Amino acid sequence: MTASTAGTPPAALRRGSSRSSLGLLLDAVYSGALFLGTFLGVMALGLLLWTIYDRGWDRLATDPGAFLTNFVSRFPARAGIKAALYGSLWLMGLTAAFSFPVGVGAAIYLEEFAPKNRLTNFVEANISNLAGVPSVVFGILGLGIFVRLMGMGPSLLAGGLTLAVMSLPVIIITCRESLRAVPDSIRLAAYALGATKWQAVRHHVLPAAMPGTLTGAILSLSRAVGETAPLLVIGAAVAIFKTPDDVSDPFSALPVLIFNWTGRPQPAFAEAAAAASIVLLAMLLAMNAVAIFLRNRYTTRW
Amino acid sequence: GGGGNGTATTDSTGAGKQAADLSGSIVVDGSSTVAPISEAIAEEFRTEQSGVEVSVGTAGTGGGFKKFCAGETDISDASRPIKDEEKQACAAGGVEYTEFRVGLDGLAVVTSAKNTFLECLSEKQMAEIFKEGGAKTWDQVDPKFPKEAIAIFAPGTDSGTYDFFVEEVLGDPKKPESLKPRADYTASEDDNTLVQGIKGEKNSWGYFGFAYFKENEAVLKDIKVSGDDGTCVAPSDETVESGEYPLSRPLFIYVKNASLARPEVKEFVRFYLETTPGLIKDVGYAPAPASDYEGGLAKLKSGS
Amino acid sequence: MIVGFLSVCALLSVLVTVGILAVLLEEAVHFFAAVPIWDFLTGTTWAPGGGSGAAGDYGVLPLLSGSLMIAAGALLVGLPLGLATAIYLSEYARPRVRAVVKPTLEVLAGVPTVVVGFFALNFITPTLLRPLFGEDRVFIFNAAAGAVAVGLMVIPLIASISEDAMRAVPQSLREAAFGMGASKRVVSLRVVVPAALSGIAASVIVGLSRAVGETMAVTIAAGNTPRLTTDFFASIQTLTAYIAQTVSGEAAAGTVRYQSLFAVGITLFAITLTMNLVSIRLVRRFRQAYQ
Amino acid sequence: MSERDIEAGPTRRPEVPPPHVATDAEVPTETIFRIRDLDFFYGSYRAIRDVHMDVAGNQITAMIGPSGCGKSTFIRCLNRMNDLIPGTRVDGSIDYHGQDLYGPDVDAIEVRRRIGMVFQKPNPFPKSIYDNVAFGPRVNGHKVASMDDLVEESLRKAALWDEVKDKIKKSAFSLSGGQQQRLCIARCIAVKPEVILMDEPCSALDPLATNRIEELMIELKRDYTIVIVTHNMQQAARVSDRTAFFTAEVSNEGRERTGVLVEFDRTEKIFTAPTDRRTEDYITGRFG
Amino acid sequence: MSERDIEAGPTRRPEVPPPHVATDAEVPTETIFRIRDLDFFYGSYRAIRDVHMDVAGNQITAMIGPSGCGKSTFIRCLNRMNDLIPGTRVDGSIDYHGQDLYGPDVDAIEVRRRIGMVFQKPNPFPKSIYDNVAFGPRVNGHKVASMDDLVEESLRKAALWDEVKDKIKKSAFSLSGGQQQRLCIARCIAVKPEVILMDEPCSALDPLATNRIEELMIELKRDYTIVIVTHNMQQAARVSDRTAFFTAEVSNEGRERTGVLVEFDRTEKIFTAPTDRRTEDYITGRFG
Ligand SMILES: Nc1ncnc2c1ncn2[C@@H]1O[C@H](COP(=O)(O)OP(=O)(O)OP(=O)(O)O)[C@@H](O)[C@H]1O
Ligand SMILES: Nc1ncnc2c1ncn2[C@@H]1O[C@H](COP(=O)(O)OP(=O)(O)OP(=O)(O)O)[C@@H](O)[C@H]1O
Ligand SMILES: [Mg+2]
Ligand SMILES: [Mg+2]
Repeated sequence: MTASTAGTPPAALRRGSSRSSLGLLLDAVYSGALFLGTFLGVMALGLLLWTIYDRGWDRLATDPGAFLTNFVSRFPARAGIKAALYGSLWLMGLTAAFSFPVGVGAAIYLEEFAPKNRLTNFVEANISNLAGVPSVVFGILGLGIFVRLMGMGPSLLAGGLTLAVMSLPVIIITCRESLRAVPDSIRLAAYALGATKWQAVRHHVLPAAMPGTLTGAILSLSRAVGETAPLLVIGAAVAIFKTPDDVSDPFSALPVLIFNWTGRPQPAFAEAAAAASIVLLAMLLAMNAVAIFLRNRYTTRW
Repeated sequence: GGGGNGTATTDSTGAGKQAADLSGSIVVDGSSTVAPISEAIAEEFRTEQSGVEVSVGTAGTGGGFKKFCAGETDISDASRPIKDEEKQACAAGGVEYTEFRVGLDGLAVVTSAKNTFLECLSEKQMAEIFKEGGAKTWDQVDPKFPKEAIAIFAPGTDSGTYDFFVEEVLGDPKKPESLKPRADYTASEDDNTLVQGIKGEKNSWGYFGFAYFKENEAVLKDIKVSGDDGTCVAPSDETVESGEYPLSRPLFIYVKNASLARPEVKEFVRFYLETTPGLIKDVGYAPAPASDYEGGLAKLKSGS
Repeated sequence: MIVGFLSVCALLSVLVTVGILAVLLEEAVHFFAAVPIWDFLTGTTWAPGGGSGAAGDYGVLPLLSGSLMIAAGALLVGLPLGLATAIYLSEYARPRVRAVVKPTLEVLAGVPTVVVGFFALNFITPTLLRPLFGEDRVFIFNAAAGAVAVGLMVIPLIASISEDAMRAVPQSLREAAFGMGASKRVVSLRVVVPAALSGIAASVIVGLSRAVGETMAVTIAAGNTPRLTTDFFASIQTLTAYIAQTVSGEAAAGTVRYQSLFAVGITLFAITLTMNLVSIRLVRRFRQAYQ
Repeated sequence: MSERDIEAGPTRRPEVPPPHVATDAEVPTETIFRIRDLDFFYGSYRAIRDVHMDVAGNQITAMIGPSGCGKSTFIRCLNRMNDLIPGTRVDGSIDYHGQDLYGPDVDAIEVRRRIGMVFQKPNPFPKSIYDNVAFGPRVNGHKVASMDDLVEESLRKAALWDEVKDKIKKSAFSLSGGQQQRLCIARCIAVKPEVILMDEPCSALDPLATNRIEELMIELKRDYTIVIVTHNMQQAARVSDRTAFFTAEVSNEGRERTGVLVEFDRTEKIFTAPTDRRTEDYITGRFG
Repeated sequence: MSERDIEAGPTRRPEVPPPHVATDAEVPTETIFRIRDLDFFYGSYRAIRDVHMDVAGNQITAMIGPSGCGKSTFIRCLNRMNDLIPGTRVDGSIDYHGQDLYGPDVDAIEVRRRIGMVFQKPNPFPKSIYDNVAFGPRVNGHKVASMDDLVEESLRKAALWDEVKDKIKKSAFSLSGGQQQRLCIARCIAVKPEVILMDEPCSALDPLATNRIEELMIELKRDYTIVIVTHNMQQAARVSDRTAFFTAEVSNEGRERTGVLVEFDRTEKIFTAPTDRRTEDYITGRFG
């Protein structure tokens, strides 16, 4: 006797014994397309990395010590990135220190505390909108507000704040989305134990939302660190022969230098720019490594 | 023209004294074209005055003047003379300044190395190419040329090179009888980008800094330029420096008089004027006539 | 107390907007005093006079079309590739693969945009577009190359943010579908993607915003020719490229030419705002909450 | 709270006898919850209606009734858990120790600290077993001599300690269904609330574990007040002092189902001599 | 699959009698699942060990045993649901209709189409009630005359139709716990698999609903094979033809708890004359 009067004799569990061949084809096409899509993206981006490597590696490898510790020079062979490297490291730290807490704070407020009304909707639209404001405009803002109005001058602090403001929208958006994705049952469980809203967020919701938040931080800080235009506008130096001691000092930054070097007539400067790009990417990778490590730690599957 | 020399009085440190004990910081910002010169000077200045910190930014000539006239910078790099609007802004900001000419940037008129027919163009012909509603195909410029579309690559309207070229070839835009420049061409602020464009199109035509041509001679072809007298001149270090080549524009620095009163700034400017002729070729420009530097040094003396 | 701090954070983002609007409007009003707003919005030629103060035509449509072309093209490249990557990483890839690919993509989000621009100019146009569509057809600077370049920059954003959203979908939902004999395709498309829609939409908004706001790469790869066209192989100029060009250029403060950049900035602001309002509406309609 | 017009509203009320509800006079202990005319709305849908009940202290009160009749909804009203569902509304009054639970100056957080809850669906935090239990005492600022001891004690009481003692730092998600349920019980008792609300705390438990939890409840009622929802009639009979029977009243041509309290009395009485016909039907034979 | 060395491994096996497992000879119907030497590992932790069992067609097979003994783990092996948990491993063999379920060319999706499952924790999709039920038939490409009819029929069978017929387009999350559980049952039977695995399908149900589901099971077994996990001994006794008793064996000084199959026989036999002492202990009086 058969197990199922309704259907097929219980034979093959092989692929396709009950699924339509169209469905199987679709499955195959779909997974193939996904793989191909991923592969294409990674390939293109890999190629991009390779062109940088190809152009810049020799320059970097011939005398990495000098390249990293020399200041700029009119002779491409002698030029180094010291001031820009320090400047970028400072900027990275400052930007992260400002934008991450503020961004996460804003996201928590909007998602967990703010009443859901027109005003919040407006603020939400407004934040997504800021994500689309070109970086130059943030530069104009930074120049107007931080450099001039608040009298910071073209200092690291002004640069860091400008980049932080620029990074905020993406951090807020991704953090909000991640908070939203945390199942309500977690909040309920915490409330039922007498937790305040803040405690529930702080102990459970936020940690659960951390992976997405960190992704946002990685993406937006990467962008900030690689950004040229706003720094040029607020007055970052291309040539400076001193590393900053504190946040009120003038500064240079790697992308500014890269931009400047790619604009020079001598091809050797273009190579130096590529070498500086490699350093910049290595720096980013190091920064991201921290965030990625944290992200992996926080990752939970429900 | 200069905004009148300052009234600052001599400082006790003593001008002209080559002491290695100066300190302070000097903020230079402005044209990205001039920045390499300032950068080179700053690089050399360090060996003499290690206590003075110089920073060079590239906010653009316009952006540089905006800061300069707001009193935020000591020296403004400029690839064109200061404009009336900017003079007003400086006056409003209470900033008096002195102008110094520091070099010459030749403009090369070029086409792709693949091009076979372009050798020499007169300024008139170039006006024909670059004016509003100008030639679409090469045969409209010269009947001897083939009937091929002209692909124009030139600096964007917001660059000093463009301004200079337009004024030189089409006439002062403020005068009503001057020709209007065309807008339907490919523009870039980045001369390397223009190089890429011109080298790739065989019927291309464009102009940009001479230094970029020198570095890309293999893929580009320079076009000689004939002025009013009809002689074709090719751009070269010599013809630019001597003034024989008609398309070269002056580069400037503007120094705030109040800053000039500070010994380290004064020393820096003096150093700038004395050293530039020797190293300006390293960064791809030609020195200005010697009289410019001498005049500058004289201004500096009288000012203090 | 904490809530106070948090709300200040949120307030800050509003202040930033106010600040931006303030700095833009301050100069834009002068511009619109000189150029009638109607001419600005409907004019089909953008030919600002040079820095020398010549009068010019300020019709923003060519720039607008340039921006829209780049944004649309970038999304055409970035959205499918980004989403495919996200689904692949979240639902198909082995943990090891994911652990490598995701961070790699994220580093690429930080490649200086100048570099990406030159990549498009020196690689995408000559070795991809020209052989494919013909040397004569494809101008050396072209919107397509710019769009592809920006599309590449958008991939990490869409892929990474969407992937996080998909992974946040409770496993029990996947189990429910698998338990009914659904294939991975069905589970990912019919269960995971709908449940993660809100996050995916956010990633698209971020990506699109980036595409509209991107400057350097476009400036380099797509040329700087303000032109009202639909030809992807022609050189164009975007709103952002114009802003970038002007802000660090020669134009003297106080000239119409200089003020025009703020008018363009406001325009861009208005466009992205509309775009966002619409997309938030859409997302809200389709959002699925899970417990 | 407000005087509501009982006959108002679009619902056609079927002819049913009024619920038999034991009055305070019959209850020897202090009244902890005094519930009057309680209605609860999900949006425009009235999930429960007119509940009138007094929950006595140091007793176990059981709620029984068919699925979907509003037991969970009701029990969640008792610690204002429903506040968190948008678009819901409470009508009528619940006094807790004589104080209006929904009064304007009442802090819902404080309410939930005093009135703990175990949910119907186990919902452990995505953290270690230890952290799940320790969370409550931590956020409530309890001074505990040793958190480890408290965690162990709570897990022991919930009959889970033996099974998890070697993987206390492992994720709570790696527990079986019944283990998660007991974890949630442990988590709740670790904060030592005054009242414990349990929504089907033994649904995923085997008889042995169920027995241990029942013993726990009986032990706890010396110090606490317990309200449980259960589908297990025997369980209600075994552990509870008083039992409330809810059912869903169908009206408006089957379009509206509203939970009502049919009968509330001493458990013994409910199970031996129910006053209401419907209670008797539910209790007796027919359904296993 | 592979010949495993029974005595290998670090676990010291306590001295227990070998499980009493009814042989095929006693079973009248066809064997659907033939399980041999089944071990299951979560990482390095062995959750069940050495299960040997034959599940007969057109019968209801019940699994009982204390919480955490591996019932869910076991039942999830039967349709390869555990494949989805990373780091898990199956040892031994499960044949389904004589075909190795874990064989190299077996498609897990195909397996799950034929062997449906109702999970222990209700897990509705964040969609409407209707879409929850229609999901399976849709994605399985079933040609149905009328989806509406199929949905209604499935919901009726799961004893949910009356309660939800007016809010069929509402979110499944607005259902009560027990309603969600029945929805998951309806969702499963809508795809008409050959075998239905149910992990405590009635845990959140009242006696009435439980009764209806049990009737459903008995009705279904004419066409299908059913395996259920239940904590409710009466339920196992009422509906199942054969019952398997699992328990957790504690070894290595209480450090390792491994699920083992103690006894598997006709339900009547298990409940009246169990062979194993542990079965008897579990079945009899002491616990509820
Ligand atoms: N994902 C997992 N990772 C590690 N261990 C697990 C996992 N899931 C279950 N376990 C463990 O495996 C053992 C058996 O779990 P299982 O869920 O099969 O129990 P069960 O018999 O279904 O119990 P219950 O009746 O409580 O549902 C338990 O000790 C549990 O802690
Ligand atoms: N969030 C909600 N939105 C709308 N209706 C809801 C919601 N939660 C529950 N309901 C409805 O309210 C009624 C009562 O639900 P409740 O969860 O209180 O039932 P219950 O008695 O706990 O049932 P069970 O025994 O199945 O858990 C049900 O008809 C249910 O469909
Ligand atoms: Mg309930
Ligand atoms: Mg289980």
